[in-house]
Amino acid sequence: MTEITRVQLFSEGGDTWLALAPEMTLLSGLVLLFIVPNLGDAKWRIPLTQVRIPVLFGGRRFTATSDPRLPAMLAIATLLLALWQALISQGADAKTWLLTSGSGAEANILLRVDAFSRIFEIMFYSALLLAAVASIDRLPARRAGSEIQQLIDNRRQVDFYLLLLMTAFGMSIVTMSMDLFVLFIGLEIATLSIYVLVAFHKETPEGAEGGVKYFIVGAVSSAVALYGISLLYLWNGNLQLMSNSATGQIGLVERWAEMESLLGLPLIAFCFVLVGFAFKVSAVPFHFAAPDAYSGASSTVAGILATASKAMGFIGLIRVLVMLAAPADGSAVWMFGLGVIAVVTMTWGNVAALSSSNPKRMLAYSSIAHAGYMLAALAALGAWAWGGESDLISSAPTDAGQWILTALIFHLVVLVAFKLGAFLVLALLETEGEVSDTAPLAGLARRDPIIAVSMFIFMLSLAGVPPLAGFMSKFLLIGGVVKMSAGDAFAAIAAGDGWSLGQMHWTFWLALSVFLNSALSLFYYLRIGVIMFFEVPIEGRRKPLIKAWFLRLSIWVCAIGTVIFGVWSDHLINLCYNAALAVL
Amino acid sequence: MISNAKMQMRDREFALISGLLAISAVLMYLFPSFAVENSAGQIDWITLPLVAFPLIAGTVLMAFASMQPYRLKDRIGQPIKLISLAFALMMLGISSGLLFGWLESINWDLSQYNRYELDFEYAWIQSIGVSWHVGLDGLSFSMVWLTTVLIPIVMITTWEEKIGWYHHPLILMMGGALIGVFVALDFFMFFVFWEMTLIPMFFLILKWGGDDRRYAAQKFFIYTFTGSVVMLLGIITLYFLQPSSQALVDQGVLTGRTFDMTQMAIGAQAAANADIAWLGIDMQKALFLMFLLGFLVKLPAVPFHTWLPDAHVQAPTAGSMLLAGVMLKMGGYGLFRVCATLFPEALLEYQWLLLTIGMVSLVYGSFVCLGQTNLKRLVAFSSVSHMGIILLGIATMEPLGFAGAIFMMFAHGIISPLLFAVAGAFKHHYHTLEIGSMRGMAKHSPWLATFMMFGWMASLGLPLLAGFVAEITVLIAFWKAFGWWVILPGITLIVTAAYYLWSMQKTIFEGGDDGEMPESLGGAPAPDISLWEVSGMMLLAMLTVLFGVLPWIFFDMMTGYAYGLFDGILLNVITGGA
Amino acid sequence: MVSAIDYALWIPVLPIVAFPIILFLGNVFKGMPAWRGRWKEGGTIATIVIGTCLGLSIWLIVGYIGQVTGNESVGQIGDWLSFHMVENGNLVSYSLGFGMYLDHVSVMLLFVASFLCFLIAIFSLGYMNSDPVNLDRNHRFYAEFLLFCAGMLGMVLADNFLWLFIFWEIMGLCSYLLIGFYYERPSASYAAKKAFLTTRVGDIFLLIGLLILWNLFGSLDFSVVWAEDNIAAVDAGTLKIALFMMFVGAVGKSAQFPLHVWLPDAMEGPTPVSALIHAATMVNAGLYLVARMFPFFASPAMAGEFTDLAMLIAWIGGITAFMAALIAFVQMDIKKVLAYSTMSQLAYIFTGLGAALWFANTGHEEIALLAFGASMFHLFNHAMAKGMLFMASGSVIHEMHHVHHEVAHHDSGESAAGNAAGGDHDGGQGGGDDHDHFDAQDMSNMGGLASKMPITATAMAVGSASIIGIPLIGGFWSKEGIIGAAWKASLTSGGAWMLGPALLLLITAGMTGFYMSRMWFMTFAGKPNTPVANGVVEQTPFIPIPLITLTVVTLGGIVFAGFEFVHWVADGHAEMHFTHVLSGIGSEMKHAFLPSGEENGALIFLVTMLTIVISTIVGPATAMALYGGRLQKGEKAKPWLAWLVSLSSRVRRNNHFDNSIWANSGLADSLHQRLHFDAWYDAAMLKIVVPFANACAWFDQHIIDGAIKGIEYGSQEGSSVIRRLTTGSGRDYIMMVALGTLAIFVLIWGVA
Amino acid sequence: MIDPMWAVVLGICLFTIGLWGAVTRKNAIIVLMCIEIILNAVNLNFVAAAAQHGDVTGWVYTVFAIAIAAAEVAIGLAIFLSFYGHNETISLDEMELLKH
Repeated sequence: MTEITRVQLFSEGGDTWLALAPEMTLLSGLVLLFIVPNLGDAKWRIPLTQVRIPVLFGGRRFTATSDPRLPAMLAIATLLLALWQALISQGADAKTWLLTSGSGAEANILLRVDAFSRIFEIMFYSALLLAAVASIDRLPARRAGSEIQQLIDNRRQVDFYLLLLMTAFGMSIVTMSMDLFVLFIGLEIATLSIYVLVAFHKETPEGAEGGVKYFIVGAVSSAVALYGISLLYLWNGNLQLMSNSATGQIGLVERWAEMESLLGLPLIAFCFVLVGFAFKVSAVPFHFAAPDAYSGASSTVAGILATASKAMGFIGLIRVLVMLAAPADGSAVWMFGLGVIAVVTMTWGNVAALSSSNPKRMLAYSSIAHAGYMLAALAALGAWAWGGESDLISSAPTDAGQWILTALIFHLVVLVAFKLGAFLVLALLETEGEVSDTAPLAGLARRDPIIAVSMFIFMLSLAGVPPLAGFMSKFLLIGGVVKMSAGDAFAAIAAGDGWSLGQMHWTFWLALSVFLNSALSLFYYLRIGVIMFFEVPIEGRRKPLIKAWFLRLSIWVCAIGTVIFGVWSDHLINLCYNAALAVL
Repeated sequence: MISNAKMQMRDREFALISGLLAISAVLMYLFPSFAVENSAGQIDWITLPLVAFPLIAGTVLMAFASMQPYRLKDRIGQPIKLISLAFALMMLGISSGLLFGWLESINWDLSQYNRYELDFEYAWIQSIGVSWHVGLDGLSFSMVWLTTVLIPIVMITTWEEKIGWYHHPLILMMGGALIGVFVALDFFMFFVFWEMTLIPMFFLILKWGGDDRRYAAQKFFIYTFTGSVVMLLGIITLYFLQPSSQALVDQGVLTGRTFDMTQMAIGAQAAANADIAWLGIDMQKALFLMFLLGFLVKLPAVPFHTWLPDAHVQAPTAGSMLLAGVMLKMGGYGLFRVCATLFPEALLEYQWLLLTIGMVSLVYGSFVCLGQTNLKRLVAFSSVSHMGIILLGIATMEPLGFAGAIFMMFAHGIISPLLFAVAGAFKHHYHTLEIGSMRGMAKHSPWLATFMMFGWMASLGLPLLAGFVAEITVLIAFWKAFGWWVILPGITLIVTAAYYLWSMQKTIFEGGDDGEMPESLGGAPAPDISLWEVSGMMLLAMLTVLFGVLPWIFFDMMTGYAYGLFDGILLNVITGGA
Repeated sequence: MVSAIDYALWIPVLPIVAFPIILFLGNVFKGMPAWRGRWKEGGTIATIVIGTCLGLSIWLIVGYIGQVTGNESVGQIGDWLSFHMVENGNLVSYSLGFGMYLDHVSVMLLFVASFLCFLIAIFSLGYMNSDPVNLDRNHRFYAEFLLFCAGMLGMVLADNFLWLFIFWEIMGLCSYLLIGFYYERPSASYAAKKAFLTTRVGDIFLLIGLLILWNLFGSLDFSVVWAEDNIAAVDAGTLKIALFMMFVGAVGKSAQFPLHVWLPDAMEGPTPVSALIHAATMVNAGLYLVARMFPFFASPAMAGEFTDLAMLIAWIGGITAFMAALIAFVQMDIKKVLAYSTMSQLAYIFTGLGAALWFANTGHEEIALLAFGASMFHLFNHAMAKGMLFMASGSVIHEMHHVHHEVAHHDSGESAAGNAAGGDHDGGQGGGDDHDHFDAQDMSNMGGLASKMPITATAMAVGSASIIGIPLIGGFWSKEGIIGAAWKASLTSGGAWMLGPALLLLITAGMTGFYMSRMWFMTFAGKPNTPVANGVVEQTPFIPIPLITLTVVTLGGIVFAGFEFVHWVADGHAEMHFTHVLSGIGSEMKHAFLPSGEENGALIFLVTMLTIVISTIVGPATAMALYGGRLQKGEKAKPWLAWLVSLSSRVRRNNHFDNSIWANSGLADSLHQRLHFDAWYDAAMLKIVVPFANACAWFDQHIIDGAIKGIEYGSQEGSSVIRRLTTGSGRDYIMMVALGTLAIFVLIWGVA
Repeated sequence: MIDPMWAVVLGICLFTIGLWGAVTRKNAIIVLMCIEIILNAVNLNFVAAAAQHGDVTGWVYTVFAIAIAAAEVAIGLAIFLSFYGHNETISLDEMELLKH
């Protein structure tokens, strides 16, 4: 276990800057994005004089700063830097910091920087970085045209990348937060930005409509969740997740564990909180707005929704479910409910995707199905200490829990590669016009074999065909579930006693349902492949695709990542495992 | 028109790539002479080129070809085919070298439980205990050799049938993936290759298949995938039922377990020696069933067989040949490699199940054959029927039955490609597969008729051809195990003869002096099959005769394998359990 | 010292190797003049190869009879398959080997097979290559012919039942290929299929029998399974079942009731094929198999266990003999008469073997050997005679055909079956399918050929005499023995049931006399019925060679009898009596005409005489009365035939009677329909098997695959239903969030 | 001093009203208002709980919650506006473009 350093936030001599380097980078980037495009020859005339002091802010913008491509470059540089910082902090001397609100007895633990938060930072930044790079082509900045046009373009660019960075920032906070309310604030920062991103294409009616639906449903569920949080506060007196030895505060986890019998208040509160996260991960029945939002938003944004935003929801769930509701003995109360929701979610998603002709909606449903898979793994986590009274069960639960978390994190990370990749391919197609059915995909292999092969790789990976990353992640997920449900079976076997399927925990069948569902999902994933490879391109989409090198670069990175993480996933698994250890 | 200079440049590029590939191939081939050997004095990594070369070469060729401008793609088709064939021949060279002792003198006939030749292990995904662990024994080596010999033959047979530049590379990749399945001793690796075989086949069907190819390709993919995910669940469960080992944890395996089949086999053997059911009989049965489902779908056995006729009817010749020739054998191979090796008690418990499914496949399959009018469907169902014999052979729980079943896999692996080559050529030249739509093929296409006759006869179990050896050995064991149930296979043999003879009567024979042409030909003359097709079929026919007359070349190795299996674990179980 | 045995393996191997070579060369050089001329489209190669085989065989046989090569098994050459079985908790090693086994029976059959094959090869050079129909596909004939010979030779030489079965099956394949030689005729392809399938039914029984046998003995080697100790160790009941199964196989191969239906149809093949299958090789295989069962019956350990099986064999023989003879009465096709005659004669041998086995099993060893020897001798005689008869009929047909072409100025060869529908398989064959077409095989188109084809007529006469059993000629010696054995058995205690076959055989002997004579007289006596028959001359080269050779052999039956062939072939230790031919003949004569010294001697004597009378006098006389006649004016048969012709005309003149009542009766009708067996079998196939198969196919497509399709369809439907729930209304979405909250409450609260 | 629990009870009422309104009303702005009502219930809870536990963080939370609510309203209204620009309605029931 690495040493934990307690640091008062922004205290002098503290490691705040070191611990929060990526976030600080993001903040600086945000500020720069505000300032730099606005640099101009504005002068401030000292009153009563004719002396004009150049303030450089406002006025006629400099040519260099009014370059419409500047915001993108800035955002990319920021994200790259942040990513780099997050990556290097993953080394052997990785530290764990607890950031507190003060030094004294009153101090709350606000943030915790550890392997868990780092891996998610990496994941978020990678996703957003890919999206940002892709958006250079997707949100083309025109250098030509009138000056005012340039200005407007520039503004739009700035808005978009600002929102992206803001999202990244909010998400970072979510990964680190050790206080439920801080977590919620991070969530809201990210979510509010994403609402705007979804509706960013306000010129199209779809964009606006998707935005409205996503916003209104999201707002309701986050309000409900916040209400739940307030009830928890009412119950416990603080929203700290961990108990704080320095202040003597009892955190939610410990308080929950202390409960003799289940109390109504925390349970109700807990349910309300779940609603908010369930919306984020688009679990059935909170998923309804998701397909609309995906198809209304531009594909890059939809890709973020399906990966980063979803991961954020899962971080919340992990925090709440694992830490808040981990039972000391027996199975968690939420296990059954979550299991049911998981099965319904994955089945709903897959079945709905079957006949979906809009590729974006199809991917949305597939993303719902994936949420179902992950929820199943989480549900198995609830089997935590099943049969805890038995002598047989010893070390397995923690092991298994770590394993499930490892798998979950791994899945969320590699999801960036193939889910976002798939959306990016659609984004590439969107450059030619709307993609609202499968026709634009027709004959893609003929127009652009590499893109088509990449897309097929993404599809197979989504379906979980080896040796791609999607297979690996599903493999690990199921591995976790099985390990959990097998408990200490191996010990019994090693002792010469047999074991039987009936002795497995019932969550074992969740594993089967995941597998059967992934077989079902092949229907629509393969269909995409078939359409790309063996249909004739439609009229108007015959010529080779536009060059769009940045977008292509992103797609290639995704494709390579999909293959690499399937074949050489060793290092990533270790990273995820460390992250899981940090949580459990 | 593209300029001459540019074309030359393409040629040069091409020569470069092919040169590089050829040089690496030669290097790889010459390497044994100065290669490092393992403790057993064997060049244990020799399986690596068998798996990796075709996969890499296929990918490189396809990537290279896909980057060429569209109009050039016709021109590069031929060299790509040649390079693919060269690789296939190289693979054949390696595997034959292993067989005849040019590369390694290995006595394949001697076999012990859980001991593999050319055993090679290298950590792959260390954190979860996955390693590149390969090895060969009598069972897998015969399958590997079968694959390597089929790949070039398939290429030759379909040399001219379909135009396209990634047909042959796909076949090459298919070969690599198939060999991967057969050499894998690690469950993860096994499963990865198991699924990887689907992708080239999917494309083969989809790209060059019949009218309904989309449906067939997807059905093929999804159906077999569904079967194998259940198997995957079994693999994972099996994995976590292993004891965690501190030694592995120290090596960096997070779970402290491995997917290594040999490790599991050690456990299974130890349990069997101690007269207890490994993992407990209930668990073993559950796992057995999970694996069995995956294998039965692949095999395929009734009632999980319906993907096969569709896939076969729609698949192009090469696809059908490989599908029937090797892919189906994966199911049988798995039954031996996993079910018989690791779950002997469950195998004994479910003897009745194997018997039932095998019998139903065999008998029912043959009757369904009799009710078919489509040549390829007929042959496809005959595969179902023949695969039933494999199950029967296993159900006998006799070394002879096992050896016979493996030989059935081998023999069917040679005969069924011939059948599908014939059916494919039929479709290719007559544009129809309806039996009876044309008569008197002996007149128009004497070569095709000859091979059809030969293949059909081989398939119905004519002595001195490979299929007979398998049938007689399985039946001998079957009588010993089940006695009068042999009537049912007996009836099947008659029905098999009936449908084959009937289909020949309606195609090769009859038709008067001039024969009858199918309407689909539209009055055009029907040419006989090309020299390529003749060569391919001739090779298959020669192999069929060779292994019919001299079966011991491979049968001894299978006997050895079965002996090792029984000696190592099954005998204990049979005598102890009963 | 160079021993024949060192080369014996080549006897079956040579033709097998030559088979693909000829096929390949033929496919490549097809149509070239040299190939057609000097190479006879492969015929030359075939003849050389089979001649070599004959040479090797004779070398082997001479050595064998002269005790050079040793008496019995040549032994194993090697393991073919080696494997393990679990026995009492141990793994026991077994193997199936291959090797050669020589004893009197196999030596005899080896000679028959190689000798006849060689003669037929020569015959084919004339018959096949001069018929334009066969042009450019004779290589197929020769190749398949060689394979067939290889099958027969291999089967005879095999030292175990497995290889016996293997070669047995190869013969099955070749008969299929050769019967279907004229592939363009629907009737030929139908007949080929029928032959293969029918024999296949028998083969499966044989296979199962072998499985049981293997299981009993752990081996299929003759030397192992015949060992007295081994037989004593096995369960008699199981062994009986095994033997019964093997016998069914023999029934199929030798075309006995009820698996006899394929044989008449098999006449679709070219005539040399008929000669090959129905005389020299394939049908003998079944007999050979039954003969190979003798040691089981003779084993003291099994005494009395298998009497019912032996009885069954005899009964099958008796029934078939009678039935076939009956059907032969009404056949107009010369080859079909011979086909039914074959069936009938084989049935004789079966009955003889049945009696032999019965005796052996009841402990009458001496008489068993006698009966066995007689049966084998009949096999020999019948093979020679029938081979000759078929070739002679082939000669007739060929010349008729030839002349017909010249008369009709018809050059395109025997044309296709044309409009003859696939369903009309009965009766018609060859050119007979086409009703406008001249049928060269129909005896009613012939007549008076005795003078035009003297060699053929002679051969035919001698062959018929041998089949009928005219005293002193070939078949007489053996037939007497068989009938006598059957009667003796019926008179022995416990053998009363044998009376049936014995009676049937006796009657059949007379019937044989009738139908064989009928065939001869219809063909050779009287006046030519058609202009074609009038113009026939013997002109094709090669054909007379085998005819003359075989005439000599058949007539020389008496010499073989004098060698005490019967004893020799039955008793593994006896030797041929080359030196005492005359005394041998004398004792055989005595045996044949004046059997005595045994119990019931008087009755046996009566039966013997009765046989001679009805087969030699009654049968032929009736035939003469109906079909005899003088030759055309100016024609003169050879002196050894002339008396026969004039005798027939005299008998006819004096005794002719009207048989139309019989000819038009229902019996004759059903005889024409071959007693309806074919119709029943066809019906069984079409009414039961095919509908069942179609039902299976339907079930597969609609139920099993239907379930899959149902899942597919169901998911698609479910998909649209589910997607319709996503109404697009934001209010509904919020509603679902509220409901979801409620659901979470219920789920979690419920558990808590 | 009033028992803070009464504030909580009021919060429950507000929450119920808010949720009910959000579910039943089809005008997006009214739904937004209902959400604000829920957030007010939250604020009440925080304030009351802070009083209950004597913990000032609850009041800090309240401030943040108000800020979040404000941001949400701002963004929400902006999105509604752009939707209105296309459809001339903000009825949640008349969103037909994206469905199934």
